[in-house]
Amino acid sequence: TVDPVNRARVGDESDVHTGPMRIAMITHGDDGGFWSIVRNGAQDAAATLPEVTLDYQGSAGDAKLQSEMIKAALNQGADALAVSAPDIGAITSALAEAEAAGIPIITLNSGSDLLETLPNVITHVGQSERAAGVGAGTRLAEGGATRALCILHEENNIGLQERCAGAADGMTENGGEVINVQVTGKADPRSTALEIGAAMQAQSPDTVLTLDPDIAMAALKEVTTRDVTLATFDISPDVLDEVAAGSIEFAVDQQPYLQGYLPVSFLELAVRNRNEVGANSIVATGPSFVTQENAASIAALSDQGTR
Amino acid sequence: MTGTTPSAAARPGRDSPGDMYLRLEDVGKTFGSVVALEGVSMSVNHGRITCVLGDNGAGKSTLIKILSGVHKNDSGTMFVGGQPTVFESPSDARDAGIATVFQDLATIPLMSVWRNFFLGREPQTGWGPFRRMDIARGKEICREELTLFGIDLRDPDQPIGTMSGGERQAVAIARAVYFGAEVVILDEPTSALGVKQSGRVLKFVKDARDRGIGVVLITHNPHHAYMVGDEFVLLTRGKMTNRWLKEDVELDELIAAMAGGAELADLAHELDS
Amino acid sequence: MTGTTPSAAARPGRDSPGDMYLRLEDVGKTFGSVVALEGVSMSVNHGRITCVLGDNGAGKSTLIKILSGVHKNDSGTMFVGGQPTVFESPSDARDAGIATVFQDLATIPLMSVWRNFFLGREPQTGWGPFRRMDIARGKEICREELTLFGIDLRDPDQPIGTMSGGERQAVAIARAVYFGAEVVILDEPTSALGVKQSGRVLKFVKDARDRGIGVVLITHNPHHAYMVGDEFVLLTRGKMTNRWLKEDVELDELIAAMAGGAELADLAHELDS
Amino acid sequence: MATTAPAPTQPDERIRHTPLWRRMLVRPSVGALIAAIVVFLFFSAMDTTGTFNSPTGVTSWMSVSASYGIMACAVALLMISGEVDLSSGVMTGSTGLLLGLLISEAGMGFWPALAIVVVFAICIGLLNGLLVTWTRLPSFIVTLATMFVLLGVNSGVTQAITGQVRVGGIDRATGYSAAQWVFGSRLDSSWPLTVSVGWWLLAILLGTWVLQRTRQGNWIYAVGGDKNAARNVGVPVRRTKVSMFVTVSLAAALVGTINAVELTSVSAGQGTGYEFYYIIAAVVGGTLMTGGAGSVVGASLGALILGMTTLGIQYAGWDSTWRFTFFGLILFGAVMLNIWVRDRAGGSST
Amino acid sequence: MATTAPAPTQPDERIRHTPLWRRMLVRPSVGALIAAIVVFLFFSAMDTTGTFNSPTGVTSWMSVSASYGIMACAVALLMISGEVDLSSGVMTGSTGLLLGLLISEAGMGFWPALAIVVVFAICIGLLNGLLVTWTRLPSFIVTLATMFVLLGVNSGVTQAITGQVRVGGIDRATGYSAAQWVFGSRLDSSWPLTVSVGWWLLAILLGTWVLQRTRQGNWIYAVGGDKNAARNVGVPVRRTKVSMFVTVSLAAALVGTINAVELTSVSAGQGTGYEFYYIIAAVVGGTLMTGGAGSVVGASLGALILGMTTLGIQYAGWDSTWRFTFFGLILFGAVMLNIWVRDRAGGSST
Ligand SMILES: Nc1ncnc2c1ncn2[C@@H]1O[C@H](COP(=O)(O)OP(=O)(O)OP(=O)(O)O)[C@@H](O)[C@H]1O
Ligand SMILES: Nc1ncnc2c1ncn2[C@@H]1O[C@H](COP(=O)(O)OP(=O)(O)OP(=O)(O)O)[C@@H](O)[C@H]1O
Ligand SMILES: [Mg+2]
Ligand SMILES: [Mg+2]
Repeated sequence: TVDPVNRARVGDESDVHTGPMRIAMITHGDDGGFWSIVRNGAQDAAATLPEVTLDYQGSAGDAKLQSEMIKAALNQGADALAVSAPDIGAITSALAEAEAAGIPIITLNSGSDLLETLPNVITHVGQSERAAGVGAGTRLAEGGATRALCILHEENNIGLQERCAGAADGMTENGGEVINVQVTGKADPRSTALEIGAAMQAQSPDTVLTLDPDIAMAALKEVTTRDVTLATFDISPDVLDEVAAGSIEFAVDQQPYLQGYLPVSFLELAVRNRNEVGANSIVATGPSFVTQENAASIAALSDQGTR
Repeated sequence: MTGTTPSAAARPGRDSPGDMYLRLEDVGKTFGSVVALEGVSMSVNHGRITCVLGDNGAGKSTLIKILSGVHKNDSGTMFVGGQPTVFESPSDARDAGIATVFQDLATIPLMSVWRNFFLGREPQTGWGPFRRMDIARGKEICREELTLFGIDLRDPDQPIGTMSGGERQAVAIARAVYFGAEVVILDEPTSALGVKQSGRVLKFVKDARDRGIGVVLITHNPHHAYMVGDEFVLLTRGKMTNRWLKEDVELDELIAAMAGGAELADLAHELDS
Repeated sequence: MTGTTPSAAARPGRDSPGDMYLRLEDVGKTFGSVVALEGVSMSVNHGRITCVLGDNGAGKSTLIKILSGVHKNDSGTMFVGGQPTVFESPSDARDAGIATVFQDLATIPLMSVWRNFFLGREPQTGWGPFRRMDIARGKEICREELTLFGIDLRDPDQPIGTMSGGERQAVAIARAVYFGAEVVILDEPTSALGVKQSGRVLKFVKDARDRGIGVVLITHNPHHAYMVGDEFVLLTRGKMTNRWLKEDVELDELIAAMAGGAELADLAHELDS
Repeated sequence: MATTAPAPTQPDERIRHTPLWRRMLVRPSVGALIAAIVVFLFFSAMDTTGTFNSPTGVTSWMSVSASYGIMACAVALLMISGEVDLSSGVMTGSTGLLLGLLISEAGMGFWPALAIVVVFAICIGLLNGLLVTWTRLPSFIVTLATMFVLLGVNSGVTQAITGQVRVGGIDRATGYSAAQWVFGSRLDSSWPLTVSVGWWLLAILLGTWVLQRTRQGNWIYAVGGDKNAARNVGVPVRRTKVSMFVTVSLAAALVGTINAVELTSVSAGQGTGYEFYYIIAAVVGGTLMTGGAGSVVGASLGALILGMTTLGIQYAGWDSTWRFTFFGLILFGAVMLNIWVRDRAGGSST
Repeated sequence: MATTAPAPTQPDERIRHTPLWRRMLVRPSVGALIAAIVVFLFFSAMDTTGTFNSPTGVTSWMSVSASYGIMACAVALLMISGEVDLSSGVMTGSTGLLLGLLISEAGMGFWPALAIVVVFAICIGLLNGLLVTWTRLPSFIVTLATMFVLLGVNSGVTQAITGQVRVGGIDRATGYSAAQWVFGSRLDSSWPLTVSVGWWLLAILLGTWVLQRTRQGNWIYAVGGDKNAARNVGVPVRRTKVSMFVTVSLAAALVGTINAVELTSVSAGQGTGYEFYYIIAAVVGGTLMTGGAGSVVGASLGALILGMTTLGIQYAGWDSTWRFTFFGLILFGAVMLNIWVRDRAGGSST
């Protein structure tokens, strides 16, 4: 357990934290592929650091629950806090408590706006979903795409909406268009594949953009039987194989491992060594594009769950 | 129901001494392809006991379910106090002063005895938002009424589903007698009752008649029927096949009609041998 | 059950002419705080009709539920063919050759008549993976057996829930009589039956006795009881309070005992006045 | 063998004496209470940091329990009347979103917006109830259809109007500070219980009063116990059921409003899937799935168990990948304990 | 007024003649058939590209319907026996994941791995069934607990073993080509029906045979219709129910295997929430939520309606943000139509 008297206080110069420390990482993530890599990153970082305990919790998109989880972590004496904040308003009161406790905060994946509003937020680690979307859209348009389907595999997920909106921006700037298609998603990949096929039949696009590697793999069969380009967000071993084989045009990688690893090591440095990374701006983990050229080189890493 | 109120001025039945309250004319009822009742005409009069007799499956329960608003007749007309009436639901019939003991008793197994007794007509107390059931009074009345029927209640809070078949039937009868205003309909009320309890029920039926209430009694027991009935109606395979006044019929005749004549004699012979 | 088979060598009852098949010794049963049965001893013999009589709530149904494996007795012992036995479930009792007609009939409302008739003992045909119910034969037997009880079935596929109360009861009785091997237990079998059907049932009870089957009959009708019973057992408030052989008792005595003596006389008087 | 008939004197010899504690334990809500205490002690023991049973810890799981609990009270009433409402979870989102849209997009004040939300909730409740009673379809399927429709409407309308999947800025409404006091305040900083716990207590008191003391409560039990029998003795079955559907919708509006005020923003997916937690809470608390039996207190204890478990897993520092497994095991343990207590106390029953 | 008793001669005057088509329409599965036809015609009309009713279109939605359908058959049997299984959806994921892990991590051949999966499915079915029958808890709550446990195990075990939430490489198993032929092949390229449709047909035939012709079927109806009455006449209630739980688990294993073979990879979230679609399919097809009535053919028609709707919305090119709304409306329309057909044909019933 942590001695509450010995807790780090940002701006309190008198005592520097020594001994065991506790870092809480409370995300809105679920148990999906992406968040499992974030988590792997965070755990690996904590493992390399002496006397650091990591408290990782995902709230599966339930903002109220996330808010309570943050408060619970603070109650347990967290010395530093990493949060993802797709819904900033919902966790305001919880973050205010963190402010009051005077502990350093880093946002990851989403919530970069907090950097301006909360003094204790050191930096944001992640990519702007919108920017990544624009990047993907532009790249597709440059490759000759004029009409793309953007496949939403979850309802009401702000990040996915941003990606599609960004892609639409990128495409329309170059004279193309993007149609959003909502599908069943990971609960039934077979049905999802057929739905994508049906949507292609109905909309006749020349490009399909998926937002998840599993969905990309599901769409693959449908895409290859027609003359349509496939690109995706995020990577998995299977997707890397396909990118290397050329059946997937490219994958937008936001390097989730970094989004877990970096906040933990940054926070440890902030607590123990008073380091502040990023100079009040974000630390970008993406977008990085995986194409046929570099796919093979990261395939082995992806198998380990770190890419 | 189409707004009828019982009226003493309703036209009297052709051959009945009391006021005619309920009258059926040429009433029929089918369930899918099953013809359960066809062309039945009868009347229920204040201060008279009408016994409906008939074989199993003859349509007796169907008939009284029409009288009590559970089923709607497909053909023919029902008159209440002289007005053609259609009961939309049992609560319409109840509002017209008709209380019924159904063959399946219509009790809620998981609810306590006293709650079942008062269901739909709970005694209330208090006012405004504090209006509530008068539980103490309810339990007391329930216990008293059941004692009159020879049921010595252990605890009015016992779930009625754990009572014996006869105890349950007694509760249903006590309830109908307590609330019945114009007409009380009893579908085989004594079927599960002991000798003593049956006697009590028959006595109550007579008392009700004497208070001017119309009674419809369904029974398979010719002794019971003959003991209390003023008028007898015989249903056979969904049709009304006979009708007697008490004055015009002997017990033996009644038994023979209920059992289908000759057949029973054979049986009695065989049993005695 | 603990592997007993009916045996003709079971020790005979003290005062009964047939083989003793079932015997209860000092049996009791409580439900939570309710004492339903206490210290009851009786026996059921091959080729004899034992009538269990008693007021409503006396514990008759509880007693036969112990005999048929629905409830387990809390105290005392049950002997089947001389062996102390505990029925774990009704199918144990059935396997010991005991068929029961329950007061609530134990029929499945949504299932057809013939399926209810054979439930648990379906006639089968074919072999291996093609083993199936013999539907045609089942329907035929069902129709025949019911005709014997005076029920003229419209259609063996009719859901039993849409039949009249008496028709349903007849199905339950016909089923027990058809399948009963050693003992048939009937809980108020004639309560919902017409005069004709009641006669038929009583006749069948006698026939079963004559074929050497033991019969337990519960009834509130003293006439019925006296007509067929060989032995009478009276339960009062959960305890066994009296026991007669047919030879030793008159109908009037029986009626008085069932009704609680003097009280009934008053009632008859009141009713006649 | 023959004995003489006993004289019918008091006390009744057909009743065995049962000690008070035994009679208490047979009540399903007492079983739930014991289960809740066991879960509390369990997580207090598991929590290495000692916060689970500290004022802040208690406050946080009480706050989580409160929104389960308010709904569980209403859902228990509906279930006792023999129906379920699968749209109840999504309705907490729909009402919150509507409130947010009226405030941020239509520029309405908080209280007028709330009035519209209440009317909306009553309409949805009536819709569910009337469809169920008119069509005689199972409520499972009718309210599932409503749930799907609302789910689509939530994201469709929100996206069409705001271009996002979220509505914010509820704290900018006129009248927000009063609203904040009514729906979102806290007791004080050392014992920061949210006001939602107060609403929950109110729901428990009201629900218990209605169920145990009023004729409406009698009817709720009756229509759930045997619809036909209730109808045959003149209970207004349709009206009773419809009013329970409306009650659930209103409770959803309350929870939606509390969430909206506390969080100041509402996301379109809020509440999705929560209908099952409400049903679980009610069943853990002894409400029969088939209707006719149950209590509001029991359902609230069920909600408390859910709330404690949700946060307890985190306090215990268990691997959150397995959280559903823990959740399932504790849920099962709680129900088993409840049954076991009842069976022990009730004596033999078969 | 008095007439003479009619002579009891044939034909029975107590039966009114009813035309054959009327008697047909009263059967719930015929109502579902009409609903399915209407949904088919509706989406054929809505589809702008004319593919919905083309061979490829039909193939697509038949293939989607097949996995709903296989499960719906088993779930209908279970529901007729009076129980539900909320773990059935997650079980399709669990069995697929187990198959994948055995193949890719333990290096087993396809068929040995499948054998282990079948044993696993039987165990889970037994667990559900025995817990429900022993504890006499509602199956809703028991299988919900199982569902939560499996949900956690799915992601926990997969992550612990593979470091990911997905298992791939099923096509690298020895014996995969035969497996591909049995579970994942297609008819031919012009009419590319998947073999899963064949499995579905098999499930329908088998289910109907058992339900209508065997004593086991008789018992299934009986235990669902009235458990106590069935027990009292000697039906082995416990055995019948447990075997239905096992049937559902085995069907889930079949669907899990089909998915795994077709897609060659399985992700941990697969099947989550699908239990409700299976129940919906059964209910749309006329199965009673309370048990005792229903048919496998009806449930399959319900599954067909779900499958057609899922893809029909895409073919119609509707704004898919609203897809749940459409889904809810069509679901409701289908059930209403079913009821309406039956009421029309059956004549007055109250
Ligand atoms: N809902 C229904 N659907 C189909 N048939 C029905 C329905 N209700 C009753 N019947 C049939 O109508 C006939 C008359 O039934 P009813 O219950 O009126 O008989 P009953 O005269 O009361 O007989 P019992 O003396 O045995 O109670 C019976 O043959 C029964 O099968
Ligand atoms: N499951 C139970 N729980 C509590 N009490 C019960 C239960 N079953 C029966 N009893 C009580 O036990 C007593 C005996 O019931 P039982 O059904 O054996 O009576 P009975 O002699 O068959 O009466 P009847 O002639 O009315 O059918 C009744 O007072 C009843 O209330
Ligand atoms: Mg009848
Ligand atoms: Mg009895």
